[in-house]
Amino acid sequence: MSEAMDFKVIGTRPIRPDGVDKVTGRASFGADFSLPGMLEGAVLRSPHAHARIKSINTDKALAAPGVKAVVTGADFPQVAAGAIEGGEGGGDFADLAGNVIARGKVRYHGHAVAAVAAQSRAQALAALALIEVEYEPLPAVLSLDAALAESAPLIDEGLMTSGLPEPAAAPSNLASVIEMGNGDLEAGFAEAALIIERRYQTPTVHQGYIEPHACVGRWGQDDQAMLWCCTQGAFDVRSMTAKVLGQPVGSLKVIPSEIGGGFGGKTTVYLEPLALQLSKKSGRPVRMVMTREEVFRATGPASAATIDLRMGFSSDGKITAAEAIMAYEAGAFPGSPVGPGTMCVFAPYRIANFRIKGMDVLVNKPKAAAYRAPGAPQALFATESAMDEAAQKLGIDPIELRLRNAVEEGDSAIYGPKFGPIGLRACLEAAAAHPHYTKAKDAGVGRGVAVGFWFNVGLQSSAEVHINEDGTVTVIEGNPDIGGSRASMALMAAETLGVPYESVRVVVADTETAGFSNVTGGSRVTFATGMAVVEASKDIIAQCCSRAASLWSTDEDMVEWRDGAVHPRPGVNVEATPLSLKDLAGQAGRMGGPLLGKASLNARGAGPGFSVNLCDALVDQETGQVQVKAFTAIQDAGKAIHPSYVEGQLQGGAVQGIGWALNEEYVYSPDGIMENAGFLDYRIPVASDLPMIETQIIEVPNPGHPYGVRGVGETPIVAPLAAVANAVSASAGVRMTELPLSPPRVLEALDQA
Amino acid sequence: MQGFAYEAPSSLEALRARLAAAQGAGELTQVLAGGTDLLVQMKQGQRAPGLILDIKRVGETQALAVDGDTLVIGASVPAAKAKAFPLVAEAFPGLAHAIDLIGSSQIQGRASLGGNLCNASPAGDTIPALIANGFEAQILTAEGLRTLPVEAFVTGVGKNALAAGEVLLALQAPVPGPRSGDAYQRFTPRTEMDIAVVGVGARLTLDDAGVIASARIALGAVAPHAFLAEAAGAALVGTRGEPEALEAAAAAAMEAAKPISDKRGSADFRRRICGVLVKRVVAQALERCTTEGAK
Amino acid sequence: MKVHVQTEVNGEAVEFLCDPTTTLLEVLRDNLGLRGSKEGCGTGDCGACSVELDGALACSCLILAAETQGRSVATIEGVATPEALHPLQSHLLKSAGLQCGVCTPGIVVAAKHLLEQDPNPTEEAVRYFLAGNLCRCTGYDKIIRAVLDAAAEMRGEAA
Amino acid sequence: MAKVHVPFDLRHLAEGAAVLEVQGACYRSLMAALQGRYPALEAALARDKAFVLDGEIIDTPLLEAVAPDSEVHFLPRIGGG
Repeated sequence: MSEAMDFKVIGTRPIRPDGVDKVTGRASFGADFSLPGMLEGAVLRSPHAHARIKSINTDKALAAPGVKAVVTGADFPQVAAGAIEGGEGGGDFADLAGNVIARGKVRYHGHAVAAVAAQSRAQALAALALIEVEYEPLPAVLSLDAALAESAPLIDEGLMTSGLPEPAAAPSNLASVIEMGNGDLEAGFAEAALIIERRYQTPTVHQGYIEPHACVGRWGQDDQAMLWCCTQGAFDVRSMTAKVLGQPVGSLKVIPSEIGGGFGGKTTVYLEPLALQLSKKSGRPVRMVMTREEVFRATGPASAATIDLRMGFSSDGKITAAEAIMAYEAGAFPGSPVGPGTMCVFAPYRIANFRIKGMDVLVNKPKAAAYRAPGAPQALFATESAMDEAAQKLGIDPIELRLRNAVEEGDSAIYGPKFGPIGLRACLEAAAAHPHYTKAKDAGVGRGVAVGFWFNVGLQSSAEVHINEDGTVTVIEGNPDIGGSRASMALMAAETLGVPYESVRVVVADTETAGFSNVTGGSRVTFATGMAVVEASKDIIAQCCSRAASLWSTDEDMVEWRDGAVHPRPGVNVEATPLSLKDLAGQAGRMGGPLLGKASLNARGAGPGFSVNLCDALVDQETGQVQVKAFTAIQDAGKAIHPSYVEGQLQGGAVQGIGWALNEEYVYSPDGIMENAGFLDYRIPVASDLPMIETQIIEVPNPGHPYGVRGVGETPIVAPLAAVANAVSASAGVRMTELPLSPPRVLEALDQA
Repeated sequence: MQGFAYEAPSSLEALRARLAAAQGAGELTQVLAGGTDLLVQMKQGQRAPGLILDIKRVGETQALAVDGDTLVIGASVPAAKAKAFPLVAEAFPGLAHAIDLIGSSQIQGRASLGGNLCNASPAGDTIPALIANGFEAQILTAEGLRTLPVEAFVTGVGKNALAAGEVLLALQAPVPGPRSGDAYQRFTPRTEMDIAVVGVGARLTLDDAGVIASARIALGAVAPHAFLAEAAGAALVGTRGEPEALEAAAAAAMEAAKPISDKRGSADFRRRICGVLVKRVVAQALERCTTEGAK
Repeated sequence: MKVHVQTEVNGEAVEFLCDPTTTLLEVLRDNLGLRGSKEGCGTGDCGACSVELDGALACSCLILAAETQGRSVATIEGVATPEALHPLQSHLLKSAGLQCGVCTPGIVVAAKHLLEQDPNPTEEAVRYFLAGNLCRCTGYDKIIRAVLDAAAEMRGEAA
Repeated sequence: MAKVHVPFDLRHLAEGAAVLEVQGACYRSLMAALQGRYPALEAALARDKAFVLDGEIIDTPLLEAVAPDSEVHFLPRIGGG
């Protein structure tokens, strides 16, 4: 527990260990690896949003110049259904396999149908054009309403809704239903002086990482395989790829490259099984790199959602009842994050009477993947918009309204368990006192407030700490460093061991070198892998104490670790000078061998993260264009190990949220083809669109972590959607309930105001 | 990209000869200047030429000079260089702004005004500014040279008036006199890195009494190609740019606009924004007439 | 038919054979092993492949390798000296102006070009100049600060 | 006896009960006791839900001791980006 802890290096802002590699271009990302004799692979993708594959003929492609292998769905084993575990949240192995390469049916435009490996990319692309596929086009289902309609075409003819009180009678596009509730809903609404009832909608959006998916696969004649790839979790790539290929996990070695952004989108596999199967057939290593267009069309975006919300308030602003009916698009296979969405939707508040229903709905779009706090941004866009409207109608300051309902330590979350120490109230109070909130608004500007929430998770992590012979330290762990985590690991090791930060190097190792670790995701790495690094460092300390005690011919409980050295305990009468890590490392060979500490754990005690965002926005009343004039992100980090990278998470999440709110969306043609599959027309924010993003880190230590860490990576994207929408609504003078707040939509709303 | 041959002639004569030979041989030839549109189109399979003729080594296409009272901008001069040319920045601030809106800093390091014009995108940012400023296209033909006003050069979506074997060499326009100003604005959802939903260029000249003597308003992204909205200009001539005159010009422009609905905006939205921008652009050009003074 | 190209990369003479369809980015990465320039989009929209060609800032994914005959190319690999990082690189590290780091090479090349043109840019000028360098991790804030700090240091002011 | 909160959408498998008092000193005995009373509920919980003991999500329930006054919840599984 970190309260009143006196830190030496934690909380400082040193340069990250991998920094020089990354500013000089030396760091190796997914597409930066090659092997001798390597072939280039390419994927043939479905031109239809929904069609039956009647036949595939690859003869001409196989005979084309330079082509060494062609694979189709027929080259892959049937995979039995079974839940995918480990941080990605939802999903089934059979569906995963079906998404990697289509069998029998294509379920979305861009769905992989075949893949080719050739001596050059140009030859591979030319060969794709020679593959003959006969399709029987089927009507495409492109919206929640269409998918749930009575006579909707079935995307999966065998899909029976789960979670219903009685087994489903017939297949449908509704994959599952989740319900939660408590209290007496109608009595709660009867008490209400004000009821806000609206439908909120959010579009399909993409994580938009700058590095496209890429991998190199090599299959040996001994059935041992190697994969180099950019991923958030090498061990997950290993288990998923092994499953899709029907191979034992131990036959596959996955080397994670540096990763150029993921945000949840790189927690699953797309190319990896294809590259290995092509390698197996050709006997050559195969590299596969997606184009940006493929990234948009064929990897997992975040679910579009429709949320029907009803919230009742007493005249003094207490929530008397709340109801949410939430439908999320899963894409072409089940597994939207509607489950977490249902748990997040009212999580910041004390609500005695509520009912929540979540629906996971299939549509002919790419299978949704995790995107930063999966399910939460859509959910809290709805709730926080309603809270804003209620504050306005009740004449209560929006922060005050939230304070009157905010959950605190000891309260039961609406999804069940009791909260430990949490920072929602502290964030709200900081927001109310923040200069951004207290300063006067410029003319025409609207100001929005919103709360964000994410559970944060623990999961499995391993770490080793090696003490080199001169006392320098090497940390081995298995979580790809997506945003500076090597620096946090080094800081925690240095703090625990009492050595300088600079003497610690952190290695992100492959699946044959590092102990098992779940994905870099769920805001878990600094928390869980950090905990493993601290435990492994403590293992070193225990060994040092034991060795020193032996050397001093005393008992272990007569010595203690202090300031990076073993000392006799105060009052213990031993003739000894303290032994530093360096002293013990130098003599390790003569004292029981190398100093190697290790830890593996399934981390418990992840602390939920709350945030409050403030946004000032100006609407051009003639064009509907929105300018974000000021933005402040306040969040409880528990303890900020490296404050610069915590601020960076807050700022990056804020801007992704601003993009989601303002201009990002998948635009589909009536036949289900995405029309804006590129960075020109899928408009992520550019530098000139934004102001500086102010941050304020609140530190309510998490008792579940040795240094008080909570996860910080996901919560930042949750509040911006409503913060922006509330600001725009205020500036426009009309309530905006559908994202994105693109100029045509805002102008239309202005007309109706 | 589908295979092609690449050649970079280094003189006008060599260029003309190579074009003639290619035409004779029936080679599908594509001229390359900055390539920022062309390479994307070739990568996406929208163009598949057999021969790429890079004109950047032909000196005439790199010209950037004032010849008497004519500004000459070679067809392959990169945008970054053109916008930094002192006369462009001083006498054509609207055009300079339009050039500055072409893609990113990186794109401007390569993209040329000539390429932007030949590509003839309805949304190309410099085209309305060129039209408003009365630019002419100087075209290399098999026999010699010919010129064509820019508004006649663009003929459709991605279509221009070049005949087979012809190449755009340069763009030229008279240097404006006193009491004259231009402006260009476009509407995009983002501040940068976006395609115009509507683009409006204007060049106004006042008489001694401060009355608008001539007005050229050009519109982009509201028709198959950018065009001169003559009625919009006419609505301003003889006025001082009073609010009613701006309204009349905007109404005329909206009337002339024939936008389509696509992923970047509906026809109604485009027409409406067109009206808003015309008023804003004319007001800005008018201000430049009075504040920029004689050049 | 392959094209024979002689050019200069980061001050060193290089020659290579390539298909006319090959881009400069492909040659840098695959023929010359200079993989600091990244392909984020291949269409000039992200800036991760930024280089200078004869001193002009450009996306190497939109340059044919054949066009570089007799020219001079500068890439991220040529920015730091053996002794020291460029001030932009040091300030990006100091300000935590990178998270995943894949856009960073392009940002360094573009910002260096900007500061050589304009040693004292405003925040707005930096934001507009770098609008073609997409970053999805940082929200740009710390990148902009790093560029302004590097500019101050390069002007001899305390950053 | 530990208090087991039955998820809203599974209450029909427990005769509508919101909370069950269940005997069990560890996860396994608790689940065994549940199976004895409501086999369909136990199956659904084990298959689809995460185990939450006294407010904490437990990813490793198999070795988990349960105190007589413990509060047990079952939640949809949470992942993350």
